[in-house]
Amino acid sequence: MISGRTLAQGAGCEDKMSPLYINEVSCCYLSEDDYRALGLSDGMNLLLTSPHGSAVLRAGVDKGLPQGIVFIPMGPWANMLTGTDTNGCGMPGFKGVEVEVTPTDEKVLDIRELMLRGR
Amino acid sequence: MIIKGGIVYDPANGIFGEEMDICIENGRIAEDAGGEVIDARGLLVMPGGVDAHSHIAGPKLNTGRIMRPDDSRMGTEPRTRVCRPSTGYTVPNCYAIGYRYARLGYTTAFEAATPIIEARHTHEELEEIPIVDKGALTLFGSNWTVMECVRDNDLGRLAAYVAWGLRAARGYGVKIVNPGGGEAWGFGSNVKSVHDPVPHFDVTPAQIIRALAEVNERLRLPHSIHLHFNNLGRPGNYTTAIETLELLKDIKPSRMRQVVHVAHMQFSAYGGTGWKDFESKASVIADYFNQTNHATMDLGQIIFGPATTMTADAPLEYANARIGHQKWSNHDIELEESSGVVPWVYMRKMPVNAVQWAIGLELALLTRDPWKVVMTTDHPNGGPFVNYPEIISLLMSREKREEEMKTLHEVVRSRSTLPSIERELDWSEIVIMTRAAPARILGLEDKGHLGIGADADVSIYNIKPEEIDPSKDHAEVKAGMSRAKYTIKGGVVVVRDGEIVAAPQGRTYWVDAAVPESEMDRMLSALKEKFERYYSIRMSNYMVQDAYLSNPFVVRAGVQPLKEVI
Amino acid sequence: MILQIEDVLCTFCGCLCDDIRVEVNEGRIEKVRGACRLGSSKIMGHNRIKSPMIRKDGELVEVGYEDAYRRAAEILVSAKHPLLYGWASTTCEALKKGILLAEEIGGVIDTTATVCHGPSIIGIEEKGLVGSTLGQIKNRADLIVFWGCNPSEAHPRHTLRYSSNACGRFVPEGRKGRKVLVIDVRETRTARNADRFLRIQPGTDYEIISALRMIIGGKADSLPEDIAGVPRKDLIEIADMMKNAKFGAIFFGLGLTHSRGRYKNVDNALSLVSELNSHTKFVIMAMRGHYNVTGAGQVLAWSSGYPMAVDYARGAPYYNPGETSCCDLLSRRDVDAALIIASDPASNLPRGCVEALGEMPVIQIDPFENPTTLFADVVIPSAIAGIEAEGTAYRMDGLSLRLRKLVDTEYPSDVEILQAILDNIRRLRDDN
Amino acid sequence: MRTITIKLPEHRGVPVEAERISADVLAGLTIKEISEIEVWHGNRRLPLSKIFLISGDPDPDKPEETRIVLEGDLSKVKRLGEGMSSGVMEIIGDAGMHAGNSMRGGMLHIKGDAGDWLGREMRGGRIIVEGNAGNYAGAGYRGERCGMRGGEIVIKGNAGAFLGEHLCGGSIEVMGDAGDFPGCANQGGVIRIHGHAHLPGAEMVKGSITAGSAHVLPSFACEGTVELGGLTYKKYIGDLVENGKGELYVASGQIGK
Repeated sequence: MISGRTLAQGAGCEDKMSPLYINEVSCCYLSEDDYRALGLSDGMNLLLTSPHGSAVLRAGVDKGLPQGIVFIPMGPWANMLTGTDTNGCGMPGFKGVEVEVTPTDEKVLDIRELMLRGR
Repeated sequence: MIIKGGIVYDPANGIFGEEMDICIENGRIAEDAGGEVIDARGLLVMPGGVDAHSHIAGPKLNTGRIMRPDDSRMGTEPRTRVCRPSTGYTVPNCYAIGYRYARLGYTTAFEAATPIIEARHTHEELEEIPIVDKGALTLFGSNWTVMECVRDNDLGRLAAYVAWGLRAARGYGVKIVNPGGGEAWGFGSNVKSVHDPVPHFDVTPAQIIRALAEVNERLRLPHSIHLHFNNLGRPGNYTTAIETLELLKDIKPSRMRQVVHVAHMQFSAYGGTGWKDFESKASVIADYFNQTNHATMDLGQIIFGPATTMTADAPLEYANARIGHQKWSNHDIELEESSGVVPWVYMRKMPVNAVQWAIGLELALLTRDPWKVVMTTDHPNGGPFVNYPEIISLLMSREKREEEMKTLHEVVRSRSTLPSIERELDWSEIVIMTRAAPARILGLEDKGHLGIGADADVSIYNIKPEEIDPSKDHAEVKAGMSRAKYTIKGGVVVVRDGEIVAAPQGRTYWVDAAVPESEMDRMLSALKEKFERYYSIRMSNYMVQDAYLSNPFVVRAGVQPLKEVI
Repeated sequence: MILQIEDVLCTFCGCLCDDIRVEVNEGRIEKVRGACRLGSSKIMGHNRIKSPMIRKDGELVEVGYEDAYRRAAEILVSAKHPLLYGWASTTCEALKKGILLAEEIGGVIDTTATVCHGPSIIGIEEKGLVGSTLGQIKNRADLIVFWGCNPSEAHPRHTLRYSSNACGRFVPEGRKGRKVLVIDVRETRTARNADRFLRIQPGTDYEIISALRMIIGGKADSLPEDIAGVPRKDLIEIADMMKNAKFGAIFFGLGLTHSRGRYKNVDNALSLVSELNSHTKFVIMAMRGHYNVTGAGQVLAWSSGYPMAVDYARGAPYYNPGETSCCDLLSRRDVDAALIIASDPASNLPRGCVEALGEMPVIQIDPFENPTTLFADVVIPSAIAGIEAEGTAYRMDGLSLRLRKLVDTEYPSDVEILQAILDNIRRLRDDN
Repeated sequence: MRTITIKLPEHRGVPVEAERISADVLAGLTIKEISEIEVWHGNRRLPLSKIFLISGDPDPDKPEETRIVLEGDLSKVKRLGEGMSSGVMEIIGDAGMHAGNSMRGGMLHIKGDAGDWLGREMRGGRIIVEGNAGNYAGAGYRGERCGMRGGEIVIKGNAGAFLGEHLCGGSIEVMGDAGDFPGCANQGGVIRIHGHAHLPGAEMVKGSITAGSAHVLPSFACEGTVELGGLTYKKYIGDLVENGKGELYVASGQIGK
């Protein structure tokens, strides 16, 4: 999994409780091949699990991605999967996190549910 | 406030070590005064120190800090009731700069190089330097507009641009660094002599220097042009130095001062054809200064140990980085300059470093008139300014110089004239080189002396000039000069017994030079196009706003001379 | 009355574009011209936090400013090791107050740089930075390299104003006069507009850069045929592009800093550029994200000697990212209170850090509600810097610019809020 | 040998900085004097006895005859044994960051895990860690060109990233794996890693690194195989990006790509 900036994430990032931002950052993108191989179609969700956590995201296609890589716009959903280890230099590994991807019927949580999960 | 019974050195007013009282009223030296009495019986009293060439603020300082956390961790002092925390040795934080100058008895320090477009940053840092009065010189030597005016031989437009540039940068004077070289570095090359044309601009460094010198006088600026020579730091460069100075011999100064001030002369007094046969040509340079009267210099003395070199001479820094296998920062500044920062260590056993060390001292000792010489280390290029007491003790004691030379590489004896120099400076000469001369060279009329009406900037040291022989007691000289007994800045005691007791905000000097409106309009219409086409920021966002000078001191100058000062 | 304001600064990304036109009608911004989607969205504005709030029995309750300041001061005074975090989307003047606050309370101050280009700064500590202002690149560069960055989405006007599509003195024809090379894991929008795209595997940047340094240094023969999945001949071709440029510029993004290798990737890239200068002219620049993250580093550097992650607990600044940086301090529970200003760590930090915020008192200063608000115990709404308050910001290349105030507001500025908290702290101390 | 025992009851949250806990400082002090030594807890200064339980032999002693035994979970106690020049310090439990920082002599024995920056800028002495060590063991400070210059570090478990960065001398042995970039910018030290190493010796110019297996940089040149202690190693010279003459020996496993 790699995370990064996108236009919509940026445009919404001063208004983080807005649907524009939430929709963008709760979505994950796969290569066309991976998307097809997982049997995904519009409106389907994926459960992503990393050694550090898990989250349900909407699935989409990014034609620029090679196989085997999931891209998530940076934000709370991507960070559910990111570990806190910084290799001693302050920076957690936002890119290059190994994740397991499973199609799921579970819903994408709303931002409050997600943030306060387990509290 | 009255300072009682000190042994006062005020060479600008013909006072060479007389016991007398100094009165201070409303921040100035006065005929008489009441209030606090400072007991200075038998102690050395002089005007506050003035540093005419130091790198204390601006982008390259911060570049140095950011690339050198290893330096920032040296010299750390926690905050106190008066002081904010200090860090760093060669690249101290802003607070440390102010406190350390004050502890040395210095009350004024000028930043030697700032590009106009980044002057806002320089002022942000100057604002954070406590206590001392300050100002910043503005870089013009590789500026497109300057070079185009020179190419067109349009000194009217150039004068308007310089006046506008000083206003835009809230700058104090015209600094020229490796003229033309900064532009050539834009495509990775350099200019090799004063007559080597600048690529794409059809002008030579010689033409740039002469034109800026003429304009400097046309604008009657308080300071002369302030020049960092081409080929600085390279073996054999003393010929470039003399060739450049010869260019300026016939220019008439518009004020009672030099026509050109040479920055850190030590770095341009080199003989030899390479590093192997590198040798001092300080005696040739000093002879030149002895025979002419149009130039002054500051030393750029090196200090053994760590330094951080930082200069608008970017090709030089590239060479330094390669020679020293050091980390290297470079910063090209659109349309105006280029610059670089490289950490350095001067080593006693390195032949070149040993000779460099001797050159600075030779220049100070062989130049007969101390009014032509300012003591500097080109902080932090030759080493940090906190080492000024070390240099003072070296200049005052042949014995100390001999002791030091024993610890250096032996070439110091064969490739410099230092071993044969017997001269030992006296207190008056030291006061001239550290106070009176730099103030006069910068055109700071109220500084560097203790005449009635002068700024009440006074330093008092735990040194009894009538009891001490600096030639023998050089250790006491160094110790005493390192921690002022009192530093008084603008009538406020800021240092007592070497400790900071108050940290008022100093003033920032800048020069507002008037030019005829028609010339200004003509210049601006051409300049607007530069902003539209080439600059990456808008003209209306370019100038330093008033908000960045909380305590400004405007010096008026200009084509129609307006005499004074607000 | 309608007021046209020219040359307004955009306070979104590190481009800090200063040519925006804004139309103000009766104290409200009505139109924004010349900005990108990100910039206009920010300048046009949206839902604000209405009033200061303090959390009582789990719920945020509206209070007056004075009550919020006092509560914030109490939290900070009683903390043994408070964290003051954010600072990238506010003015330098606010950070100056923040540093004074950190000094007085013995706190640790960190900026969002540590989870952004912090590794770039650590790389610079190793090698220095061979750079320039953006105008230098606009006027001269005939090769632009985007490495691990995607300006089309993160810095939308970068290419037009400063890099690939800009016209300059020695590149009057703009895009036609330049080659554009993109190196990335994804074929981004930026990559699709490039002359050459080199796709690399995640976490292999370091090896690719080492290989390029080998080729530039004339040691291509010692390289294997395949370097981390990229054929050697492709890298030779790219090294030739670099060496044959008259003026090359590498812009790099989080693709280097967020990946395996962290600051070593940047460190190696800095060496590559340094060495390219033996052949031609080359510079490198980090694509800084927030509009004033560069300024935050600058102010901290001249105040403390260090550009981020500065701990004042013992009175003198101490710096060590990995130890005194936000992510580590939170995940290890090394701090016991947090003041969050102009940032949203709840969204931007790993889950393990966010949980820590839930365990300690948190003060938030921000114009807008965001997920961090869910964890805040004191919320203090502020004026928007660069729109409702003036001040200084530094562009990604280190140029500083003055932000204008475009409209009046009832909200206090970050500077005023921090001063008020500081005053309350001094009062609390005097009382004891 | 005199033994001073310092026990840490449970400590969580804000770390303690206790650089004064070393034989050089404590030798010759009475237990009462030791109890009054100040340590930092965040932004507060506290006497040692506020945090620790101190007991031991009350006779004054020389540092080289002093043994300090620390017990408890000291993972939140930083800078233990900083600058120590002699004596023995045993930590029965985990140690926090910067243990053995700038150590010049003596012996530091950590019976649990060590935090980041173990033996930073060490010049002499010996450190043994029974468990794992964090990042930057034997490294230098930020921006500094020299890390550890002398002495010996033995890590019986795994080491974190940037092991021995800017190593200028001394030796480091890791029984397990090392994190990313062990021995980067090595200028003359010796590192032995029994397990796996990822990109060892980046920008090294001198010294040697041995690894059980490694992902080797493309800028290292293979010079064939050598026998060392009965094992066959591939020998590399590098890092060629720096015209380095460092030696890298890799026993087996995944080598390069």
